[in-house]
Amino acid sequence: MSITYLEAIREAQARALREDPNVFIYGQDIARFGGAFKATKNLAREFPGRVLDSPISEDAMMGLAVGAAIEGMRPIVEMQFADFSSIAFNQIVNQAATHYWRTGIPCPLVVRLPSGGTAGSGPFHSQSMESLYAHYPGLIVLTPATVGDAYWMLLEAITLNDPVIFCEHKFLYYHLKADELPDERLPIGKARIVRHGKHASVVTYSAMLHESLRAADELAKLGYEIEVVDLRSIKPMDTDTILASVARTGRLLAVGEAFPWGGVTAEVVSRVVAEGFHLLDAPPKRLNARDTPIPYHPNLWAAHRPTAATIAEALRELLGF
Amino acid sequence: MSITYLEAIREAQARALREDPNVFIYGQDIARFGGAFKATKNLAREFPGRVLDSPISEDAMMGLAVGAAIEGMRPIVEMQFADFSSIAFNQIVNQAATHYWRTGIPCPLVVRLPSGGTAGSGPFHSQSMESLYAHYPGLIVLTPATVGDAYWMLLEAITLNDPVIFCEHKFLYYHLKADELPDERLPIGKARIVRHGKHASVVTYSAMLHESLRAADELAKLGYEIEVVDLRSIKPMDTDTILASVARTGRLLAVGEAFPWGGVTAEVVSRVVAEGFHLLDAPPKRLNARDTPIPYHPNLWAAHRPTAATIAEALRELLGF
Amino acid sequence: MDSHASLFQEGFHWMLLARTLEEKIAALYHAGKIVGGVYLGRGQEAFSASMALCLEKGRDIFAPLIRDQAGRMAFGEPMIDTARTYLGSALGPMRGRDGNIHRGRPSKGMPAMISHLGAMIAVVCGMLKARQFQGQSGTVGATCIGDGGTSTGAFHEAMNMASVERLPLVIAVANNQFAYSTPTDRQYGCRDLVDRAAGYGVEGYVVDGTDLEACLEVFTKAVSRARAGHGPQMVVGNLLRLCGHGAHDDGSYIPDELKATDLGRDCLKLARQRMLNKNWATLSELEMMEAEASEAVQQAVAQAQRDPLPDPAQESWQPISSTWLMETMTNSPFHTDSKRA
Amino acid sequence: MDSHASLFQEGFHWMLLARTLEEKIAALYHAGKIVGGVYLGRGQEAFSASMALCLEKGRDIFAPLIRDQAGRMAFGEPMIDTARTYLGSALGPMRGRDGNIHRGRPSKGMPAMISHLGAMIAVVCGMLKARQFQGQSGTVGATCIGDGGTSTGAFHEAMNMASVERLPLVIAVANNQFAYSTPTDRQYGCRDLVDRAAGYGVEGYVVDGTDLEACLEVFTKAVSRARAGHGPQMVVGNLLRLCGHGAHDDGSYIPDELKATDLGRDCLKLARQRMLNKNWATLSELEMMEAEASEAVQQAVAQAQRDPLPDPAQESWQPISSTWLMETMTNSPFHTDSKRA
Ligand SMILES: Cc1ncc(C[n+]2csc(CCOP(=O)(O)OP(=O)(O)O)c2C)c(N)n1
Ligand SMILES: Cc1ncc(C[n+]2csc(CCOP(=O)(O)OP(=O)(O)O)c2C)c(N)n1
Ligand SMILES: [Mg+2]
Ligand SMILES: [Mg+2]
Repeated sequence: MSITYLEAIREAQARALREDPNVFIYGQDIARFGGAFKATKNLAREFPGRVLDSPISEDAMMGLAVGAAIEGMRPIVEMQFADFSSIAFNQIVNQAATHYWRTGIPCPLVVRLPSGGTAGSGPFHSQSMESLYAHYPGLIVLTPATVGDAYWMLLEAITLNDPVIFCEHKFLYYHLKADELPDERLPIGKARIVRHGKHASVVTYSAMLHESLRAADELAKLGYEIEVVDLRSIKPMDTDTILASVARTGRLLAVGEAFPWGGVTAEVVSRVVAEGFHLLDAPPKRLNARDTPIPYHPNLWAAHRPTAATIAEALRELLGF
Repeated sequence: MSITYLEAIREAQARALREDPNVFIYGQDIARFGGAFKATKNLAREFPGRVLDSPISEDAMMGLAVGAAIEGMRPIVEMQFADFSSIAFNQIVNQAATHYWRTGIPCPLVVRLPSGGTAGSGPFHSQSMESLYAHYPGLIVLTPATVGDAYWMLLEAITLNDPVIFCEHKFLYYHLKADELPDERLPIGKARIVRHGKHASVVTYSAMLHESLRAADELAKLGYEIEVVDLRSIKPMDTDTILASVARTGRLLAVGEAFPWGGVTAEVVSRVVAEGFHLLDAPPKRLNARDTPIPYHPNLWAAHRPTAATIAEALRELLGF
Repeated sequence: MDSHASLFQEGFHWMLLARTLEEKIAALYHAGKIVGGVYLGRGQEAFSASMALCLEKGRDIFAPLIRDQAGRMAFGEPMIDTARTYLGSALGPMRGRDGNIHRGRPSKGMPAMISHLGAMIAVVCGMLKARQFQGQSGTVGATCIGDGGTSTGAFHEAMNMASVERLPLVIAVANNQFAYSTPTDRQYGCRDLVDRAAGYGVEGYVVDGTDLEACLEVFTKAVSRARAGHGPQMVVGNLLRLCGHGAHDDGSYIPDELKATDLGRDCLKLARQRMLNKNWATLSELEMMEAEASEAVQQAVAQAQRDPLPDPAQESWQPISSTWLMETMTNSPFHTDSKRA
Repeated sequence: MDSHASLFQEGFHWMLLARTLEEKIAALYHAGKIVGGVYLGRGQEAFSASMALCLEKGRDIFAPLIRDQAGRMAFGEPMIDTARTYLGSALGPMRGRDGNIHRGRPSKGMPAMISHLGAMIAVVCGMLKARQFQGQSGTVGATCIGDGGTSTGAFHEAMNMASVERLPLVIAVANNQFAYSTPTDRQYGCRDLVDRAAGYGVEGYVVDGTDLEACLEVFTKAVSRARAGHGPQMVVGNLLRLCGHGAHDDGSYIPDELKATDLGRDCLKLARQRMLNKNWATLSELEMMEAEASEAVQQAVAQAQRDPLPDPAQESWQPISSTWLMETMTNSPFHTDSKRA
């Protein structure tokens, strides 16, 4: 009885719908059809009237969610692809994100963003937009990398009294399976040491966690023990856990799938050098996707984002090869 | 015969309109009215039919500019405030920014963003959005801090065959004056050492340049010589000039007016530590605005963004007080 | 006196108060006592007050825009909220964090507008949707937009969504002939903005926005049809902005010929005359009302001016309500890297 | 044979070619030879081809959307462009950087769509505006949108802008009754999408999108009126998507009753029958055309399959055209911090 990352997201929504009458889901093709990725499969039938197909109007979808949230509901908005949240950008960063601070009234909602690259998806169905949303004040930005986190973090996100950007990774939807849902849950805001090591720390999140773990396997063959930290939540960011890891290893590689300018990896590096400069035995490094749109063809795509191979290469460099 | 930062922007546009028949300007209230800030004052009269009032449709304004650009025109789009470019976000990052890479056809346009805070402008008329645009591949992002740069960089931006996000600072519009337009011009992509020093480098841009210079004056009273680097262009970013400065001073403070998570200052710090780790005598620091929406009341606003006083305080810390 | 007359009188009352208050706000601005923008509803009071008067306070939703001082007051916003927000008082609804027309009390059914035009319509849709979920289906939600604001994608998406969801939304389109300086021929190409109603499948009305009686009539109808389940309603009011875009703008681009048309009539003067003609008030009663309005405005402003201003040292600088997550939210308090809470 | 007949025949020709090509593309997809999405225009060929046929190649602009294989071909896009883009060939117009329907040749008047629905309409407006500036006022720009795409703010802003600027824009609204799985009653609340035309002040037409003859007629009219300076034109075609949203989708949510209505007729079959009935072709001539179409498709696909694939090592990874700025653009080539060009 195994469960995929995608099923975990569905199950978390089912449970939230079951346990809290204020939860509803709004998005394109999510009702009878169950969503482009089937993340809401059967939910419309199980919870009639609470899983609604929206018009192709991302701006209004978000606006509606904000209005419902400030009236006591707990909306979940599914964007068909993260990339289309560019249309909802204004309502997210200027309406949802500012509401509590401006008025004192919380705005509890979750925007689910099917994020990240998969082969053949091209420039407009592959984006990782977490850094944009994290830049703006007022949003919590989550990036689950495991089946358990997909489930527990989504459940917790729905109970938070703040707007949450929930970045699901499309590549993990089907590729990531667990034997069962783990009972273990770490609260939002805590990073997880996924693999212990002593020669270098890789700080990463989402699909890049798995590439990084494979890179660590590679390095293990060369006798290096790489510590791998899963950020889980990029805002808030658990600086203490990152620093503790760097304190153990003295070396930092921050890895992300998003575009290279600014963003998560720059924030990680900047926090580490500000507070843990003396802990570092080598210059901290970043590895991101390339600075072009995300290519369609699998050949190009594989060379555009970091992979186990390029992460391993960056680690070898970091370790002084 | 002095000239303000705002007049320099107007003059650059006038010259571009004069010299290149393909230049036109599109934006709200920019024709007869001359724009909310008067950056296009009299241009509609001087260049009939080439300075056009648009409907309140930022998305379509940008779409129109892209279409005109790929047909050989050189549109300048004025957003009434940078903050409203959130509505044009999709057309900017997904249409304009990807066009050359996808099709091989350049997309030469300039989006003028009246950016940054002024007292009493509040959460939606004060934003600094440069980091968002710099995160996406395909855009050039300029942040002039001087009257000369406002003029020469805008002129050069209009001739570039790529989409340029031109972040003008509203506070500088009227507050910044030069006796005349300097002949000296540095090309886009180069940072400028505005003040030479040897104890610490402040790397900054736009309005924060002037706060930083005042902070450097403060520190000078204490006997410290602070070097101040004006990035001018945040993408591309002139890493070499930054590194050369840090090599001289051994200390880095990156200062920006935007929100603190990610963004320009994180990018500066990450570049410096990656390539100039050994140059640093102290942990590099960042100083940004606070992580809330930008407050309306001048009391709060002054405490939200960095000022000469807080920059000086950060410098004293950096210098080991 | 019949209910028709009393509604008119109430409308006049709020129009007068709004005009008086806004004149004071403008004076404060010109005296340098207000920082930032000042946006007045001069000429739009009848249209704005009518919409709000037709709503049920405590039950319905009203999302005002930049020229709805009269509607705000008619819906129950106390004058002191206006004064405090303009003056940046720490005691106002926005606590100095936001200013001028960017204010509201969502818990009283009045959301606080963001600047981006069109963005509030979908928020009202969501509030109405919430009421539906919560079984309070009789609630009506009203909001406003200008001629310029109808050009936004946000307007379109929200109108269409309201129609698909059959929400009891009433949208008041105040066509005041200008968006800032831009005349309507650079804003839209249709014959009349009401022609958009059919494109959304909503019921549309046109009204002379300078005529309080006509406005009350049309909004009474629109609100009751919305409440009765006939879906969204769009009311287009034709009028003229009798001032600049903001207090900083003299509006000199508004042609005199346009001012001389019926659009340019002052709704407050018209309503005052009607009060006299109908014998709903004597001249001295009107003068009394005017004096009372001035007095009330003076008091509110004086009170707001005595208020404490926001103190950055007291500010929590907390953008989210989940306090326990703040620790790791940013690495400040002093917004530099090195000092963490 | 009159021009009417020859236009019909030409339309049929492109419809047949498009259908044949797309069937091959779908087969390649199901055989695992195409990565990513495959979107077919099955059932929309008459509507799409008609619009493009009424344009002047080399002069006009045509911005196709996801179901415009027929229109693309009628406008002059060679079959090999389709095959190469789907197969990711390095020689195709998108060089493997973008795929499937995200292709175009802007220099031939055919922009390359981005995915975000509605976003291309304003781009066409801009292209037309450029032609106006350049003194080529006779150019017409045509583009398409689906029933779902009309709900986007981008659609609204661009339509309104086109009207304000009085641009010679022709927009074809293919109402195929579904947006992915979403039926029209969850998409819009108006009686008919053509009711939106008046709201923009543009001329509107409704046509049976399964009827090639009717489509040719309405687009002939719309294009000539646009060219003659009557401003934007909106043509709503009613039809049914005769396939899933993409090749991955079986479209099982489309009710059989709907398929049985006139909307569900196959425009290609109807046109073929008309060819026979009108004696514009004999059965054996039609079979010959069909065989030729298959042959042409086989050749294009075979050629594209022999093409080189994009090679990451040969890629410039250059997002801007200003090469001299690349050096400091990002700190890569290997997209890590430490190695710079
Ligand atoms: C999306 C967006 N773009 C631009 C602005 C700047 N702006 C504020 S008010 C205004 C004019 C509004 O005109 P209209 O909608 O007719 O309302 P009116 O001021 O006439 O009441 C503009 C352009 C804005 N607030 N939002
Ligand atoms: C702004 C935006 N949101 C969502 C999508 C995802 N999407 C792609 S096609 C589609 C359905 C489009 O329906 P319609 O416009 O009716 O065109 P059709 O597929 O029926 O031809 C959706 C939702 C998108 N491309 N753009
Ligand atoms: Mg107006
Ligand atoms: Mg459709």
